[in-house]
Amino acid sequence: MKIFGRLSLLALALVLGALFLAGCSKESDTIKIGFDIPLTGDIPKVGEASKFAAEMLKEDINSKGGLEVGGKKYKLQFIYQDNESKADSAVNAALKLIEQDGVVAIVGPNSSKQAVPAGGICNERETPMISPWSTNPDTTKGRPWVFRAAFLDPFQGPVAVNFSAKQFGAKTAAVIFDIANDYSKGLADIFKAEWEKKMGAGSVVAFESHGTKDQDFSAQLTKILGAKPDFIFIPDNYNQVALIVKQAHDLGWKGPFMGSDAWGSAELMTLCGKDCVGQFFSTHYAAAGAQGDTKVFIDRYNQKYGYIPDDVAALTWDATRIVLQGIQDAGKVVADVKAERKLIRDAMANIKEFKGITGSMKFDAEGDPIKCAVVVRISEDGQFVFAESVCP
Amino acid sequence: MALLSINGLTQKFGGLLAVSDFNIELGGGELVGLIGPNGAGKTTVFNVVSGFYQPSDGEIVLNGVKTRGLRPHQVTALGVARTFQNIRLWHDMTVLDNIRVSQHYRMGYNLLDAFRRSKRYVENERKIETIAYELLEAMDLKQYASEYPKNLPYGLQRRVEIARAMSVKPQLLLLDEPAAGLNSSDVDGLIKLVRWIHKEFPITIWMIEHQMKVVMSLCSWIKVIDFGATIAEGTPEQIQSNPTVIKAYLGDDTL
Amino acid sequence: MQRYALNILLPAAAAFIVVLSQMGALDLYVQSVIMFMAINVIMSASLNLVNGNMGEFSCGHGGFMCVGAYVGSLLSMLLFTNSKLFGAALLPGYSALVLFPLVLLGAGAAAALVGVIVAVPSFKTRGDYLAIITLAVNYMVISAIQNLDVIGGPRGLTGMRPTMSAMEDVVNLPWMMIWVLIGAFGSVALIRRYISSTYGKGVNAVCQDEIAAEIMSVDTNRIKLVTFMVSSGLAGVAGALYAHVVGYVNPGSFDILKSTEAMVMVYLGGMGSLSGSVLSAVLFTLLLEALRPLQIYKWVLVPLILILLMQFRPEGIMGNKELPDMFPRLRKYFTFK
Amino acid sequence: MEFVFQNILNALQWGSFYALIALGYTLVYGVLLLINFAHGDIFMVGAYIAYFVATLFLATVGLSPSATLTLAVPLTMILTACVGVTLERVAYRPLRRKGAHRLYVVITALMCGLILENGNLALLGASRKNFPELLEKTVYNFMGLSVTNLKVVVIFTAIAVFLLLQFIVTRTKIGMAMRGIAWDKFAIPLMGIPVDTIIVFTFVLGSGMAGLAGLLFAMSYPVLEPYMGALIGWKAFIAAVVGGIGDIRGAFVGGFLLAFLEIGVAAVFPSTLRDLIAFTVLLLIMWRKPTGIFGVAKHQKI
Repeated sequence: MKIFGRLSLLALALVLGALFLAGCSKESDTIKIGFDIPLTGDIPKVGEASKFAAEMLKEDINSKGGLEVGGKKYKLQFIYQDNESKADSAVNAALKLIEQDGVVAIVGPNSSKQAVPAGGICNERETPMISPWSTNPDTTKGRPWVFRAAFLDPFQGPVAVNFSAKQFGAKTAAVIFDIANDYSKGLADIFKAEWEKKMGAGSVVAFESHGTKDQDFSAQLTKILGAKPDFIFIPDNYNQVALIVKQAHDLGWKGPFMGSDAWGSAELMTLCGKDCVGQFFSTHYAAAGAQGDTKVFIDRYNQKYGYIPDDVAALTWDATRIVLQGIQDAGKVVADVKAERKLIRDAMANIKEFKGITGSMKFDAEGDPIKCAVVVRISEDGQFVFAESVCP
Repeated sequence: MALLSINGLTQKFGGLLAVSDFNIELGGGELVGLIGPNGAGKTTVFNVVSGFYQPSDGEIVLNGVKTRGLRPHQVTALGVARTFQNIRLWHDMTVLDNIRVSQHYRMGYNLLDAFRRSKRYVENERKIETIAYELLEAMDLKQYASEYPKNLPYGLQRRVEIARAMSVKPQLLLLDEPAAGLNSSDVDGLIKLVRWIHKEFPITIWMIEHQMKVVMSLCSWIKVIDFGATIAEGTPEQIQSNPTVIKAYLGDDTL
Repeated sequence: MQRYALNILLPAAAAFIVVLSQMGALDLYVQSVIMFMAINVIMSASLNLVNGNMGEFSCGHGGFMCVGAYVGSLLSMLLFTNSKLFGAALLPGYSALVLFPLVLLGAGAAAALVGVIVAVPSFKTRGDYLAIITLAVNYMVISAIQNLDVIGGPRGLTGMRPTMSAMEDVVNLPWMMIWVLIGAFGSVALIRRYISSTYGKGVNAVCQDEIAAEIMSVDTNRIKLVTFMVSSGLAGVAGALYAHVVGYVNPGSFDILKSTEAMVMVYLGGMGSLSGSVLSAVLFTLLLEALRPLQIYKWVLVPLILILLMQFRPEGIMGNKELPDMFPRLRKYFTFK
Repeated sequence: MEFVFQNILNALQWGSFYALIALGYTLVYGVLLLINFAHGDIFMVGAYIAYFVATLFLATVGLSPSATLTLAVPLTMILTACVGVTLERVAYRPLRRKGAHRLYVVITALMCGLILENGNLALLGASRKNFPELLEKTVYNFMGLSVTNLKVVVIFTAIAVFLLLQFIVTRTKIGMAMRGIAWDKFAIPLMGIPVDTIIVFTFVLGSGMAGLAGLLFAMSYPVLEPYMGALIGWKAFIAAVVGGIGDIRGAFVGGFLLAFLEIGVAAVFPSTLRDLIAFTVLLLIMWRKPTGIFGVAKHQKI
C-alpha cells in the first residue's frame, strides 16, 4: 500500500518532468506549422479530413525540396495537436504549439467552439492563426492575428434565401437546426431573419431544433410537415442531414430541401443515398465539373485516401496555402520565431488576391475572406453539380 | 409533571396494526422495562417516541412539549437518546468522532465560523472535545478514543453506543435490546453499566430487553405488550407470575 | 510551529509558481496546464464532498460549473470591461485587483443556488435515483443557457479575458495564475475546514448511517442542503476561473463529459479522501496532457490505465485515507482533525 | 388529430429503443446493483456487428436482404452477448471478487464504454457507416398518418422482448435465482445456486437485447458512428431509473415515458425547450416518487 503511494508520486514526478522537457529541439532550415484539429471527440471526421489535406500538401512541397522563400528552400514540418473537440483542450493545444513546438503559424481549430478561445490565445501570443471552417464572427473580431478561410453565416444565409426563393418559387420556409451547434443555430437565425425580411413576417412557418447527437427527428418533422412549408432549410451536418431527409420522406414529405455548406461531404451520399438526390445546398466549391487546381486536388485526394474530399479538406488546403503564401510573401525567414510570426501575419493581411481551390479570396479588415459561394445540386449519380455562383 | 407521557398511541403500517392504544407515563429517575414476544411492537414504540415515525393516532408529550411533527433530531434535542437493536455506530469514524458528531444539538457556531475558524468555532470545538473526553473517561472508554468501532469487540461496541447516547445529555434514555448478542460476562458488565448510569446521572431509563435476567435485575416497573396491545404491567415479581404473560411467551400449553 | 508548516509551505509553493511564471521560466503552455490542473483540483475536491464524504452519487457536477462560468463571466464583463452586452464598465479596471473575488463569490453563490434544486429532492431521494436528478439538472442548465440568446445561446460568450489584462495593466503580474491558485488552495482549505469540523463530520455520519445521524441530533436535511450548496458553489467558482482562463464559454463545454471527468477524478483518488482527490486531479490532468501526442489512442489508453489501476487498487489511489494516514511521518505537519 | 396520432406513433418507435436499452440496464442492475454504463456502447457495438454481418452476407456471400435479416438477428445477438460477457469477465468480475465498492465497478463500466467508443474510432476510422437496407421499406398511409413497416416491427419487437424478459424473470427458475442474488448475494450460493453462471446469463440476456436493439436501430437510423450509443445510453439509463431501476416493467414504462415526454414537448412547445421541459418534468416525477414509478421504497429496519 505504501509502495503504491510512493510509486504514484514517482510517476507524478516523471510525468511532470517529461512535460517540462518536451519539445525543445530546433532545426534551422525547417518551417513549423501547427494544426489544432479535432482528431477525437464529436467530429473526428473533420479532423481527419484536415490532417489528410495537410499531409498531402506537405508531401507535395517537401518532395520538391521544400518551400522556396527568398531563394532558399525550407522543409515543412506540420505538427498536429488533437483538441478533442473541446474548448479547454483547444486552448492547451494552441499554447503547446506556440510555446513548446515553436510553430510560426497555426491552422485550425475547425469549429467555432474551439476556434473562438484558441483565436484569443493566438491573438494574445501574437501568432497568426487561420481557421479553415469556423463561421462565428467572434473568432476573428478585433483580433488582427486571426484569419479564416470560410465565408461567414451573414453571407451564406442570404445566398440560401435568394436561391431557394428563386429556384423553388417558395413563399414559405421551414427550418430544422441543431440547437447545440453554434454553426447550425447561427445560420438558422440568419436565414430566418433574411427570409422574413424578404417574404414578410411569419413566412418561416416552422423553426424547429434538435440536439447534436439526436437520431430521431420525427416530432420536429411532423410539426414542420403540419405547417406545410414550400421547402425545408437544413443547416446541419451531413450525417444528421441523411437522417432528417430520410425521416421526412418516411413521414410523407415530397417537397424540396435546401442545405448549407456542412452538407458538403462525400459521405453524404453513402449515408443518404437516393433520398438526397436533386436537393440543393450552398457551399464553397462544386466538386463535380471542377477544373484546374480544384480538379487536381480532388482527384489526388480521392486517389490517395479513397474518397472525394469534404469542403473542410479543401478549406484546410487553402488555409494552409494562405499561410505558406504569407511566408513566401514575407520574402525571408528569420530565426527569431516571434519576428517571423509578425512577418507572416503582415504578409497574410496584405495578400491582394489568393487563388484557392475554393475560389479566389482576399481578407477584409477583420481577417475574414471575401469570396464567392456556389450552390450545387446533387445529381442522380451522387455528384455535387454546380448550379449557381453568388459573389459578394 | 411527568417526563414522558404517551396517551393512546396507535401506529398502523398499511393494514398492520403495530401498536394499539399504548399508554405510559414516566417520571424522573425511573428504570422501566418494556417486554413482549418478537413482533409485539416494542421497537415501534421506541421509533415513535424518538420521532422516527409520526404516530397514526395518540399523542406523546415530552417535558410538556407535544412531539408530533418534530423531526428525530429535534426530539433528541429535547432530551431523548436511544441505542439500536443492531448497533448503529458510524463504523468508519473514530470512537471520539462518534461522540463529537452527536453534539450537533449544541453546536454553537455556523458554517461561516467553521470556514473562518473563528473564536466561536475554536471555543465550541474545545468544549465539545472536553465533553467527549470526559464522557469517555467516565465510561471507561478513553483508551479506545481513536479506534474505529468496527475493530472493537461487540461488547465494547455496545458500550460505545450507550456512551454516544449519553453524550447528548438525555433526560430519557431508550435502550433497545442492549443485551442482544452479548455473551454472559458482557451481560454482567452491561447490567453493571446501566446500574452505574442510573445511579450517576439523574435520568430515566426505558429499556426493551429479551433477557429476563437483565430486565428482572434492573427494572423497577415492567410493561408487557403483545400484538401491539398492553397485556400486563407491574413489578418484576408480579410480571414473573402473571399467567397472561407466561401464555404470551410460551404459548397456550393446552395442546 | 510544525502544525502550521502546511499553511506556510503551500502558499510558498504557490508563490514560487507565480514567480516562475513571472520570470518566464514556465512557458505559457505549462502555465496553462497548471491552471487547468488547479481548476480540476477544485472540481474533484468539491465533488468528493458529495460523492465521497456524503456517499451520494452526483453525476451532474458540470452543470454547476456551467452556471458558475456564465455568472462569473457576466459579472466580470459587467463590472470591469467594456462589452457589447453591458456597455461601458461599471468600475474602473484597476478595481478588479481588489474586487475580482466578488466575481468568484457571485459565481459560487449562483451555482450554490442551483445546487438547491438537487439538495431539496435529496431529502427524500437517495442513491441512483438522486443520480438521475443531478443528471437532469445538468441537462436543464445546458438547455436553459442554449435558449438564452442574450448571452449568446449556443454560440457562447466571450469578453471576460480583458478583466485580466486590466489587472495586468495596473500591476504586471500573471494575475490569472494568481487567482486560479488562490481559488484552488482556498477551495481545498475550505473543504478541509468543513469536513474536519464537528459540524462537517455530520456529513460522514449521514453517509455511514443516516438514521443514526438523525437520531443522534444531526439535522440531516440541513447537512445535505449545506453540503450540496458548498459543493456546487465551489464547482461554480471553478467554472468562473475556467471561463477566465479559456476566455470563452459555451454550454457544450459543460456536458456530461465534463461531469464524468470530475467523477473519474473522485473515484480515482479514493472516495472521501480529500488529499486523494487533489492528487488524482493533478495526475489525471497530467496524464491527459502527457498523452496528447497519441491522439486517438490516448482515449483508448487512458481508460485502460484507469481500469488496470482499479483492478490493482479497487478503492482508488488513497482509499478513504488521507496523506498523513499513509505516511505517518507527515502527521506532525498536518492532520485532518 | 392526425398530428396527435402521428406523434404518438413517433413516440412509440423512439420509446421502443429507449425501452430495449433500458431493459439491459435494469436486468444487470436488478442482479448486481451495477449501473453498467458501458451498456450504451455495447448497443453501439451491436449496431456495428449487425453492420458487418449484414454486409458480409449481402455483399460477400450474396444472400437476399430478407435471408440476411433472418441470419443477422441471431448472429448479432450472440456476438453482442459475447462482448457483454467479455466485459463482465475481464473488468467487472475481478473487481467484484475483491469486494470493491459498487461505484468503482460503475466507474470501470464507464471506462469500458470509453474504450469501446474510442477503440472503434481508432480501429475503423472516422468514417460513418451506412447500414444497408434489409427490409424493403413500405410507407403505409391511412387517414393522413404515415407508418413504415419498420416502425411496426420495432414497436412489436420491443413489446415482445418485454414480455419475454418479464416471463423469464418472474416465471422461470433462473429468473427466480436472478432476483435472489439481488436480494442477498451471500445466502444464494449457500442454496447451491451457481452465482457466476446466473450473472453471466444476465449479461447474455442484457447484451443480447442490446444487440437486437442495435440491429433495429441501425435499420431505422442507418447512420452508424462510434459515439452513437453514448447519448441514447445515458437517456435510457435515466428512463430505467425513472421507471424504478431493477424492475422490468419500470424500464419498459420509463423508456416510453421518456420518449413521450421528449416528443410531446417537441411537438407542443418550441422544440428548443425540449430538454429543459422534459428534464424538469422528470425531476418533478422523481421528487414525487423518490424510487421511480415501479420502484419499491426500501424499508429500513431500525
